[in-house]
Amino acid sequence: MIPLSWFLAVSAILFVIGFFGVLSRRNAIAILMGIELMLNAVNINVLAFWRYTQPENPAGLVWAIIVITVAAAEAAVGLALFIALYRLRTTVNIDEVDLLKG
Amino acid sequence: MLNSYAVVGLYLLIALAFPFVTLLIVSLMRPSKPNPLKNSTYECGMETIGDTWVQFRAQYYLFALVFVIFDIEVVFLYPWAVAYGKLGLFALVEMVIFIGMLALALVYAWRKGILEWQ
Amino acid sequence: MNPLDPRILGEWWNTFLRGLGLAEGWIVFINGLVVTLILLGFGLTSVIFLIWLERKFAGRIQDRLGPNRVGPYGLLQTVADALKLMTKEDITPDNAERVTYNLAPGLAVFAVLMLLVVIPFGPGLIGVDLNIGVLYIVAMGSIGIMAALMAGWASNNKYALLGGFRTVAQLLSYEIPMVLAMSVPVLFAGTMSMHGIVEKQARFQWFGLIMPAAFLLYIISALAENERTPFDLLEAESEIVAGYHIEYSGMKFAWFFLAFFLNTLILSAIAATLFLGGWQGPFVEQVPILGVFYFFIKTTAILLFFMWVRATFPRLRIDQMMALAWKVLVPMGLVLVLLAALVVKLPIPGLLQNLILFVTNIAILLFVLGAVGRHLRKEAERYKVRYQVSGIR
Amino acid sequence: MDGLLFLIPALPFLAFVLIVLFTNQDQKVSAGLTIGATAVSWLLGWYFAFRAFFDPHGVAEEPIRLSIPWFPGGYSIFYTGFQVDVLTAVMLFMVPFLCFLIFVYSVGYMEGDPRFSRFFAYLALFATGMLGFILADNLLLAFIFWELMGVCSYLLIGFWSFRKPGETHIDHAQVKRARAASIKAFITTRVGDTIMLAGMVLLYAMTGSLRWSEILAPETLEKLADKIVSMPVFGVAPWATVLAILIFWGAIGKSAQFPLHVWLPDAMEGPTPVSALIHAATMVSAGVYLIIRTFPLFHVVAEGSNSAMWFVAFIGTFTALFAATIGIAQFDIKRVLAYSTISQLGYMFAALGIGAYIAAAFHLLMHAFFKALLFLGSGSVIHAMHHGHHVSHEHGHGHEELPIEFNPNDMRLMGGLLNKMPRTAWTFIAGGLSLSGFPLITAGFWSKDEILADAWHGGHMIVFWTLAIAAFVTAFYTGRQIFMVFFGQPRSEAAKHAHESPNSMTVPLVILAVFAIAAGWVGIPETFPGLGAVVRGWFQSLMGAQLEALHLEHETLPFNAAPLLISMTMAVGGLFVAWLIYGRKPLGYEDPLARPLGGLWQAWHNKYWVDELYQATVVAFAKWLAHFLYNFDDRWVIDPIVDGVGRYGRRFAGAVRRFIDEQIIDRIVNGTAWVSNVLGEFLRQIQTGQAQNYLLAILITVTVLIVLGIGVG
Amino acid sequence: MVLQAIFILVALFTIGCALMVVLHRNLFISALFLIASFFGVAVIYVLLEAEFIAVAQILIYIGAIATLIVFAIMLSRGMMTGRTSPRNAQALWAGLGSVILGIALLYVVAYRVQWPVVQKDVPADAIARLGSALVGRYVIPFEVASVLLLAALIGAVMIAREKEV
Repeated sequence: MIPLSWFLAVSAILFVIGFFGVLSRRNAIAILMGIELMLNAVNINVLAFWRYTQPENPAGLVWAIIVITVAAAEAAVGLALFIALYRLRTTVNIDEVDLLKG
Repeated sequence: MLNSYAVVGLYLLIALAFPFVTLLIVSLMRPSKPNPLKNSTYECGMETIGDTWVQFRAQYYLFALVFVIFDIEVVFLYPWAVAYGKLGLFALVEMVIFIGMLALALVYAWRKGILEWQ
Repeated sequence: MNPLDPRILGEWWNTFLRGLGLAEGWIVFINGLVVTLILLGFGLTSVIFLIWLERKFAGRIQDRLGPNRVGPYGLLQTVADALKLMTKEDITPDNAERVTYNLAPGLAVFAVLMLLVVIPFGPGLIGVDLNIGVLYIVAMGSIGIMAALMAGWASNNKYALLGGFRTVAQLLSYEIPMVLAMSVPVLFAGTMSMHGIVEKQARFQWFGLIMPAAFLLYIISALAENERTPFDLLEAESEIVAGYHIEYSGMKFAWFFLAFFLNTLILSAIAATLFLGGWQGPFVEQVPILGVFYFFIKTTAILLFFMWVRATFPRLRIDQMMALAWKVLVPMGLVLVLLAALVVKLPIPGLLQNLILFVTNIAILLFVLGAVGRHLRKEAERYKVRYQVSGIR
Repeated sequence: MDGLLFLIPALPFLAFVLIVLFTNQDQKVSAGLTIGATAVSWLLGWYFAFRAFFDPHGVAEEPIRLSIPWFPGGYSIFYTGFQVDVLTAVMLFMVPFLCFLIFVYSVGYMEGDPRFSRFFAYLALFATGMLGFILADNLLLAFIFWELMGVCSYLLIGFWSFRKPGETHIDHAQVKRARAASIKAFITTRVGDTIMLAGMVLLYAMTGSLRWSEILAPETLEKLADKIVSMPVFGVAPWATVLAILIFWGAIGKSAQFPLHVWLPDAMEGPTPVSALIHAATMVSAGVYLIIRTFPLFHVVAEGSNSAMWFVAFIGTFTALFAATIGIAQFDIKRVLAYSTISQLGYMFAALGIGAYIAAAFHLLMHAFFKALLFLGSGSVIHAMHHGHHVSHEHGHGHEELPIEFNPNDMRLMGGLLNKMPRTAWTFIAGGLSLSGFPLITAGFWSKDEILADAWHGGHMIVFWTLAIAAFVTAFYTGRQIFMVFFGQPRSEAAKHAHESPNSMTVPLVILAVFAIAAGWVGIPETFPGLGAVVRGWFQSLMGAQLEALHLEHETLPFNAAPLLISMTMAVGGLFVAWLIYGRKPLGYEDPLARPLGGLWQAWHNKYWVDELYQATVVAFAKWLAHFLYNFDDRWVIDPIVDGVGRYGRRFAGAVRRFIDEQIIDRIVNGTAWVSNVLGEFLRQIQTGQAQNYLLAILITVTVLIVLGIGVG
Repeated sequence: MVLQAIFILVALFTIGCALMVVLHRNLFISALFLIASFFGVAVIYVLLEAEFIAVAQILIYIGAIATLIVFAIMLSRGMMTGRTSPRNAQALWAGLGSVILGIALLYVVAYRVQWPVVQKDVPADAIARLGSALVGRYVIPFEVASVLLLAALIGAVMIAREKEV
């Protein structure tokens, strides 16, 4: 049987990679990809705990589905935003979008 | 349960490898004499006009968007369908509400003219 | 232990392997290999035969002979084409994305091949009976969409890109009705595994008969999913440019072509399984081997229907196609699912339920056809008026 | 029913408030309000009075009481309230009744006065004061109502300090005199009151309470009598005597006895009903009532030179004779009556001084009736004279020359009014006879005779003979007054044209006349031959019960013919002599006695120059002191100090501003502003607008936290 | 043992793809690697015997979200060439921080915490159980999900729609 900590390790690594992606990429859509990665990491974590603690309880699965749904909705709206942004500012570089500068 | 997926996994690997291996094998057999004319993009024989990536209309994105919403609806629909036999009437009512909500989404998209393909 | 039962073959094989004293893991591995080989073999050979059948059948309908030069009745024609494509030079357009360009055809074929695993050819004859069979089919279908998109984008060709987007749009739009249609049998069978669904359709309780509207819905969306005749605007013969696989030639084009036909075969097989009771038929319990025979009859019947549609129906415009998908099929799908759920719950005996379902489906079909008809007639009027006004005949 | 007790003073007060706040525009309503309130108080008063009369011993022992906790006084809560015992009952019988009659009378008298409702408001307030005073069950509440009466007397005396009714032009002399009189009345009574207050405070200090029942209890009195106090000027005396004398000074001030009597004659400037009510019946008698109430305090130290009784007797008898003599030489009809009041009050104090408790109370009661009658009668005469004066002007008699300036009060311009004003005349004559003590029929005779009998029986011969002479002089000036006013020929046009006053004024006169005559019979002593058996000394037994409650012994006097005969002769003799001088010959404008008596008469006429004496001594000293203090304050000491402080203060503030303000504080304030500015500038960089920078910050903090968590965990 | 080997392979594949997503210069290629990593994650779900989620993952992530991302990339096509360096100024710090965070998390996972592991296998009718749970105990999230989808659609449409041309 695959020990639980392996799954947690993989999800941790994936999360960190996603986070790095979000922080370091210039392009907005790349950031969105980073976010999707992070969400997947979370899902792995949830299901790992579901599988190794209460497999008979469907709560884990429900949570996973909800996370997927939210991720999809978030991606949809996020990309719509970036498209609108592109139409307005002809750029999708997050660097250039800093109107809220102090 | 896992060994059934083992078979699927194995099949997956082979099914994935098969086309690419064949391509490799075939690429050895066929002649390869590239020349600029031949390699230019085919545009009914005429010179390519304008940039390759034509301006992309939001239309395609919106269709994909509506698809995403209904795709997720399906994901919710199937477990309900599977478990429907054992559940009572309330399951039906709840699903009616769920589908009603998304029908609302469809009506909204319809009214907003997104479903038309200019 | 009926000798004609294919399952005996399976058990005999397993006992034989255990006899060899192999570790459990290895047995699974060997079984896997055997299954893959069988399926791949069947898949490829059937495609070649299918292409030939298609061209023959189309010819017959158009009152002409199909391919008959190569081999008896032209049977080897497809093999000749395949050999030709293999040896033709493969041109890669300059500054195309090399990786994606090469990946696309392989992915297309892979997606379709993956579907073979779950199709129950006979009572015991199924690659793997996954208990999420139906969804697995839908999922693999969506990978096919990815392949089309990658091809369209990577070939650095304006028309390829446009074609790619339009194909993807069409595939996406028609995946929803297809999935909704497939959820009806799942609802009735109470399970997603293909084997389970087929078992549920014993004694002529085929879901296609109970819910003809759902069956028709599935057939229409399968046609669109497969980009066949009424919806094959993108790379139809009459068009100048052949959709997203313009820049492909040689073996890569062959793969796209193979994927196209294999998809047709598998979709019809699935249709047969879900709606026509797969290998169900008279005396199948007594003589299980009959199941395989029944399965092939039903699949070929649907195939012929597809070919017949391809040969006869005119082509739909892209906006009409989209409108049909979203404004007609999706709502119909939703209604059917709810209808099925409602009726199943009614406290009346099964047969009566089936009857009610049948009648209501017919009613829905008539209503939908009427509505679409009226809409088209109104459109025609407006169309005539506009031109009347502008004086153009 | 006891709850209604508090209504008696409360109703007039309510009338006062209503008039002042609401109804002062409508004269008829305000008059009605006051009279109505007094009528109810009168009825309630009589209810309680008769309840006491029917059961003297019960009420004396256990007075009807209504008390509420008022304020925490040192060791215990100070209870105050009202009580009715026999003495109060007697007063309750007399006071509200008289107030009611006088108020009805003053409706007619004050007709047409622009400030009519204000007058009735003051009357209502005065009634509240008087009723509250007699009902009060402790000295403090009594003192408050005592002061209220003082205020009312000031207001009423000075009532015409604005304009005479009817005349458009302001009679400046009259206004000035009225103002001076009211202030004089107020200040002289205030002198007496402050001394009394001192006595009250000391009493409270010594006994810890001011309630009658507690301070007049035998054991507290014993305690006071034993304690000795040595005073710098007056030497050693027991506390009881000292307190008694101090309280007696309050009575001297209020009842206008010898040293502080000067204000009463001048108080005649007020309207006649005021004089009748305040300066005859009620207020002045309040002083006597107070001393009767605190009689046990005086009586505790009975003999010896250091007894308070001796002092009271002396003041009483001296004032009686002193005031009576002045009365002879006065021409103003109301001033004669004023001095007669002072002398009669002197009689009462003399009676108290010699221990004649019952006689003093009886005389107080009787005097109130006939003196009110006399004042109202004089009021009606003045009213008629005034009216006559106007009529004579209209009939064009022109301005007749008179040796003296016309004054409606002056008796020399009157005469022969008997047949012009028969009802007023006859009631006035009845009052006069009662005042002079005409034997057997008038009330005045019985009450004065009682006092003389007591003096004779007690062996105080000096007191007896001075009072007898005073009686003779009283009879003389009363007769003089009657003959000058009503008999002979009218000596002025106004007198010729005078005619009877309206009914509202004469009806009270008739009622009072009846009381002036009949009331006396109540007090006929048992031992009196003949009549004694009829009444069996009802009043004596009544007051006797009161004395027993106060644990003082009293015995009914044996009948003794000597004092009776002397008093009869004095009364009749006085009247006969008056008839001899004033009755027979028609009088001129000059007083027949003036020349024969010469200097003595002048002394009497100028009131022994007492006013001038005060003016020279007390008032002058006060003025000097005020002037000295003013200088002390303004020119020499305080102003310079204050101005100096002001100037140096400004210079010092300037220095502070220049040095501290500019250098230190401004610098600090600006400094903080500069620091925050710099800090702000630095912190601004953090907000780059890049979402990712913020995320990086999150990443770093999360990492640090986890590392810490690991480190700690 | 075989299972663990498979797991390691799949894990490495997924992490590799994830890294390529983050590091690759060309946006479209990183999108493809994203799809590959989604597929890897799906396989991990299969290893966890959560097959329904695996299929849902493939169906939604690859089928829908990846398509959306590619469409978005097409729409803002200026970025296709990847001329400029994909990484912004703070990449270095971000990398450092991430690495440290990663190490910390791994340490926590590996040593610090004892996970309450229990040897139970997943019930056969997991999907039916899920269906009844979705409609029974977790009906609120179920309905809220539909509302969420509606809201997302309306929002995205409002934002992305071209002005009435």
